[in-house]
Amino acid sequence: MAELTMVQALNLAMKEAMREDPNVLMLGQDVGQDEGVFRVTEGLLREFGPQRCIDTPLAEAAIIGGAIGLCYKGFRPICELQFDGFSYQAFHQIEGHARRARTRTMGRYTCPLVVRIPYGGGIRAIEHHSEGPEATYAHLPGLHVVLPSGPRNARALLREAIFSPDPVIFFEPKALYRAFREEVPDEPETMPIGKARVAREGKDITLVSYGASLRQTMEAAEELLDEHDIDAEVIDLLSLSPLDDEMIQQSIRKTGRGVVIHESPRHCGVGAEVVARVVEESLLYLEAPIKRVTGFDTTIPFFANEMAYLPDAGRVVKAALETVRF
Amino acid sequence: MAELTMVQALNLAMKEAMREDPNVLMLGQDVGQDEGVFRVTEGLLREFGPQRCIDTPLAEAAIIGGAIGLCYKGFRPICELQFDGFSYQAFHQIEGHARRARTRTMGRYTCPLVVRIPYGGGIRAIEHHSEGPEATYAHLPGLHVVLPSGPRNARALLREAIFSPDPVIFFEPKALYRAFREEVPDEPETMPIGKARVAREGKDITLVSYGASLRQTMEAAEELLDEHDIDAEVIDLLSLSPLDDEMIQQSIRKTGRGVVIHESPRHCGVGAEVVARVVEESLLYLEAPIKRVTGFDTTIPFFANEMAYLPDAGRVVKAALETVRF
Amino acid sequence: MPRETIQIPRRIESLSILPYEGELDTELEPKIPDNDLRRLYKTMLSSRKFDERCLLLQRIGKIGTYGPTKGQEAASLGPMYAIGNDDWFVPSFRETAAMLWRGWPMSKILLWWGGNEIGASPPEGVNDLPICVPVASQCQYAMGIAWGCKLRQDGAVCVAFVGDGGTSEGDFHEALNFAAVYQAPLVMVVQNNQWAISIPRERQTRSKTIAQKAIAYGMDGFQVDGNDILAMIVATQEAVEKARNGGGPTLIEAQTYRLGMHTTADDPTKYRSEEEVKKWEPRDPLPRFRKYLKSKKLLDDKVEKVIEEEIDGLLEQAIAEYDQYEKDPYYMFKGMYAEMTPALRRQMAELREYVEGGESSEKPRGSYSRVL
Amino acid sequence: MPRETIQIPRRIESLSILPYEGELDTELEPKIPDNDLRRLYKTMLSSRKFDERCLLLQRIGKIGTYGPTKGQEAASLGPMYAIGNDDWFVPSFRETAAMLWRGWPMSKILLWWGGNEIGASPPEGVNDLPICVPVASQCQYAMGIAWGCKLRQDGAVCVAFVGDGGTSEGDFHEALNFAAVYQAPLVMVVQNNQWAISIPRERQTRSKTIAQKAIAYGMDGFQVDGNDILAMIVATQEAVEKARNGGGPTLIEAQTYRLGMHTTADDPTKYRSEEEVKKWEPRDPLPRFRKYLKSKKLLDDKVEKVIEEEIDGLLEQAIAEYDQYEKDPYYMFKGMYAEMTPALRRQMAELREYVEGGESSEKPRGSYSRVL
Ligand SMILES: Cc1ncc(C[n+]2csc(CCOP(=O)(O)OP(=O)(O)O)c2C)c(N)n1
Ligand SMILES: Cc1ncc(C[n+]2csc(CCOP(=O)(O)OP(=O)(O)O)c2C)c(N)n1
Ligand SMILES: [Mg+2]
Ligand SMILES: [Mg+2]
Repeated sequence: MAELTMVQALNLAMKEAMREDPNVLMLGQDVGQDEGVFRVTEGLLREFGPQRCIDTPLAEAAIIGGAIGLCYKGFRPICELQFDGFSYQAFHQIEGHARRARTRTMGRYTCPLVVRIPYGGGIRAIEHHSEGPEATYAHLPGLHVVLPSGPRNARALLREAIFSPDPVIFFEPKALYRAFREEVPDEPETMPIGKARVAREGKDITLVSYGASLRQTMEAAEELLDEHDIDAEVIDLLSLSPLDDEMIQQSIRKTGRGVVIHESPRHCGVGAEVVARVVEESLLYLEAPIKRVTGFDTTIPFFANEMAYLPDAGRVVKAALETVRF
Repeated sequence: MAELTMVQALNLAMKEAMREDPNVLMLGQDVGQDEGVFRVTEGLLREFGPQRCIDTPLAEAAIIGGAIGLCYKGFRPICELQFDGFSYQAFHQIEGHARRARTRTMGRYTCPLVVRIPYGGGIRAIEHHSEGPEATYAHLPGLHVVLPSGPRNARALLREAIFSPDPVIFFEPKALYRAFREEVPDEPETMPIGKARVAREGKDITLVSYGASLRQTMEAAEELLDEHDIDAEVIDLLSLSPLDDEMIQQSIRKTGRGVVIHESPRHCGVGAEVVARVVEESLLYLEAPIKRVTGFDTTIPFFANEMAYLPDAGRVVKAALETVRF
Repeated sequence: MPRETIQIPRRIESLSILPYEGELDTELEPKIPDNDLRRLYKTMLSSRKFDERCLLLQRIGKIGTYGPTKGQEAASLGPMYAIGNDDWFVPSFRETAAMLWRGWPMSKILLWWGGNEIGASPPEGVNDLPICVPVASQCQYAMGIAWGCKLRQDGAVCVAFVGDGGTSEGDFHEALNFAAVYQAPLVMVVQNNQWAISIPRERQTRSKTIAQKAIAYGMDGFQVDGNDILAMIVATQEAVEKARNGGGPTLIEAQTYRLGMHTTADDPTKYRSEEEVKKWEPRDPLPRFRKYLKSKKLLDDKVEKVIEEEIDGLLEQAIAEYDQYEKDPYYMFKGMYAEMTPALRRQMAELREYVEGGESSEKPRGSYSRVL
Repeated sequence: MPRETIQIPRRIESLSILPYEGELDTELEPKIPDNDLRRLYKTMLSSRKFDERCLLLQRIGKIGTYGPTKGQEAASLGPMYAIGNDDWFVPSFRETAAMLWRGWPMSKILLWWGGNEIGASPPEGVNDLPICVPVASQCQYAMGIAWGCKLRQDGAVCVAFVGDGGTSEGDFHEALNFAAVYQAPLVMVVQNNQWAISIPRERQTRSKTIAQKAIAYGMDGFQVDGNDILAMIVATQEAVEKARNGGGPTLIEAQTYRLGMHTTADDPTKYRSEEEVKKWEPRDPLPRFRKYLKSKKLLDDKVEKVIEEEIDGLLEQAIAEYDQYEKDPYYMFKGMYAEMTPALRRQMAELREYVEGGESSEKPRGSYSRVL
């Protein structure tokens, strides 16, 4: 057992996978000598050499498109895109090819690649460095969209993603990269993609969240109990596609109330999907509207004002109180 | 009054706008001599010359990115992207610049451009020619996303889009391009962006739809009345961003029941947003879960099987019956 | 410096061997076994006849929109002769002749144009990718494949195709740049058929040739008479050999012409003159190649008749196979992931219940069942 | 044909005027009024001092991550001297010197790096775009602006900047191709500072020069000593004049060097050697320009002191303005569209109620109010 930050845990998962399978490659801008702008690829070049940890020129679509070709040659590439806001440069390759390879060739070619994307705000970064594109990718069939919330599940899910037979968009909450440490077992762990987890058991209301917002959500749960005697259950989605709606339904059926929390924009976001699923299966259990505490339907402001945009524990508490008192 | 197809109505709207305002330009692949692959730009080159109806090389991002620059020079460009599936090539320019120009420069520069995108299936087209990307764009703050359902509203909305001070993604349901004619008044009409319309009044259930699916929805409403004595209200969204949720709330509060219908994938689609909005404001009026009749969470199959993917009137009727009988 | 002209250390050459007027340049003539020449000819003719038939099949609604390849057969076929089955072939969408050479059954190609995924599933035994619709997007995975060949050190090369219009896309640029940086064994053939739908080559880009775009990436460029199968073979063989020996990628511009419409949805008379088409007809690669074979006594009327009949037989057989193909409305769910997700299982059940009536009391119906 | 080398009818030249060793090439020396030379020098020095101060401000947390421009001042400043206020300037993110020349208040640039939209709002009186973060994406709107100048026939030109790394992006390619096709008056300056974060120029692209990439688009290319402000002025003036006269776009490669880190989040010792940096230090554009001015007797210790003091004063003033700037948490809603949508109005009210306590009984709170 070691106490690792998320950066270290992700690094460990990649090293483990690369040691086990020579087909696993790492590619991206500055992932080699520089060890990644967030240092997530630390030591990979040293250990695996420039044939397996590959610095690329500056072109996101070529990183993804090239990785698709590498998949056809039997590799399992892990691509690092430096920031959320530059994943769009590669969007047409993901939409047009990575996600379609299996279906259109009837399984003759597949795309077992991982696209690692540091996402989200809260680190006082310049424009285009604090985006939340997860709903955009979750809407595309053929991808898995995974979003860990802590070092331990990050490591397990990245391993799963690397060995997944289908393409995985792996969002890394950059605000959590070094925010806290967690015990991580010595042996590689896996976690199935598509399963949520109960981050906190409770009975009065269900708070559904993921990624960076989970911290604020947990904080809110504490406060709800301490200050308002409300016992909140917190669900950490971990995977946005597929979405583990069974776990959500179970929890909502138990509590009758829910709030969904994420930092990307509300309109057509993941929160809406959670609500729609609950309505489809569990409407009659609902005792109050499900609220969404999210980033607003604006571009995330430049960082001086970003804290006004990002949901904090207070907004979650407020929504939960309104829901309980409905 | 003339009886026009949607293609003719769109063409008329562009001609009217270009006659009135010399800053309105048309650009895209094959929009000049060839008059557009769907002939929507018929006659524009002839009437306005190659300085205002501009054939471009084959690069979607340059069409949009170039148009952004033209906006900075005071033009109002209308861009035609040939098919839904190729809008992704320009996604980073729309996401990264068109939608941000106003906010980031505090209004010093704006992007009053229109991106016209023929969208959707049902025309037996090859791969990448039948996509439904509307939720992807609706999720991006700073854009308006408009989606007409017939010749008359298409013409009015396109005019509104052209003169809108903000960027508009204008989806054209290609299955409706020549599907039917409608009376279109001689004088230019406008319709405010962001307003839905009641396409059919009813009292038993609310069917919410837009674009190409509106036809199947109207068909379903007829059948519901004729065969099941169910009087459905049909709401035609027309604008997906902003979303006219007031009209949806009103209708749902009246009928207590709803089904949302669209042909793009369900997961994180526009339907989810409609449901989430209704839950937020009108939960207590709901007498049954709101169902979503949509394209499945798959890539739209190659056209031999596309009819199995696209919602038809029968699927709408089935969902409505289940909702009424809930 | 201070002010000097920069010397570019890269070869941009042009090549043509087979005349459409005048004499054969025997010095440049490649030595190709007679049998191979005949096989090449047969493939070219098959492609032409297949093309003609597809236009008919489209007209009667048996297949959907179709993109003919008439006039461009040599440009895609020649390069295939330069590679083996272990090498990689990445088509755009006008490489029917190449696909037939590589062993794609005609029925599969028909099924693609008929709207069936099976048509995008490459035959076993070759390393081919299917038709690619988003223009130039294939350049990226072609680059990735070549890069993979280099990493695997398996001696394989990748020959990929794109159109003149495609050279304007960012994907083309990024892919060639990567390929050069990694010295990946990629041969990128641009089928410059002078048009991208209605946009002529000169309004697609201002560079005098497409071959010279290679200079931007520090690679060699080759402008080849794309209607000359011998020149296409020689140029590709050189590029392939260089690539195999670690010499990196090459850009080949095949100068050819789309004799037909862009697709069956297109009306070329809207944007180009009859005279222009007429001007290119004498350069048609098929009669040029036939003349060559005849001059070498490899073809006579009798042999031609036999070949034609054989092709006609294959065509009929392909159409029969096409007709027999049973489409599966549930494939979209089953083929999406290695394992179906719970949502897809539910949605498949939803569709099944709807189409087949399920246990509900509603009669089975749906527009899909009507077209089944 | 049959087999020939293709001649490329395009000039790719190199230019250098101001020596860092040896003698000035007086034949190439441009005639620039003394006052202008002094103004240029002052701007260059302002940029350098501003840069140094920003590093300090970042260290104490007053601004966020900062990208220094030390060593690259001439490459962006020179081109500005070649254009007027009615012309367009499209920066990337290392053009501080150019922005200062164009009249951007230092406080605005500080506000940008301090996370405020006002810093991306160009000053009145010039046609400038703000700093652009997504690498090379600015090439596209720069091209559009130049295209617009051509359509408006207003005689304006557009000078745009991108990095060596940016030349690998598809946007760079598409933009230059369009610009050439439309013969748009675009001067695209590549600040080749030899590095894209940790990727050296030679692994960014295999072309010997970046200037030669112009050949791909049928335009002229110019490789200029980017640390030589005179050469940058001359090259840009030529390109601007050609552009104004309908001669179309030019690609200028400014060979320069990033003497500092990529940004304050970067540690360049991880990927490059001290020796390399040392090698470039003598070419630093600032002492070279100073030496030139001194040789022309335009600068002496006294004048230098006056200038330095003036700049220091401006810096203090800028920081004071920066400190006084009142941020507005509701701007994100108000600035989104010409008119706020109903959803945004609701959401703004939601935030207002939360932050300010509204009529609810909850006490006002929120992490935002804590950082206000
Ligand atoms: C990214 C993209 N944009 C637009 C289209 C529509 N389209 C299909 S073919 C074509 C022209 C292609 O021209 P070229 O590359 O020269 O190939 P050719 O058709 O001449 O073989 C266009 C614009 C497309 N398929 N993909
Ligand atoms: C599209 C995009 N990808 C990645 C980044 C992250 N990034 C910022 S600067 C930079 C390197 C840019 O190199 P170059 O173009 O040479 O400019 P320089 O930093 O040297 O001035 C990278 C990769 C970005 N801003 N935009
Ligand atoms: Mg072409
Ligand atoms: Mg650089």
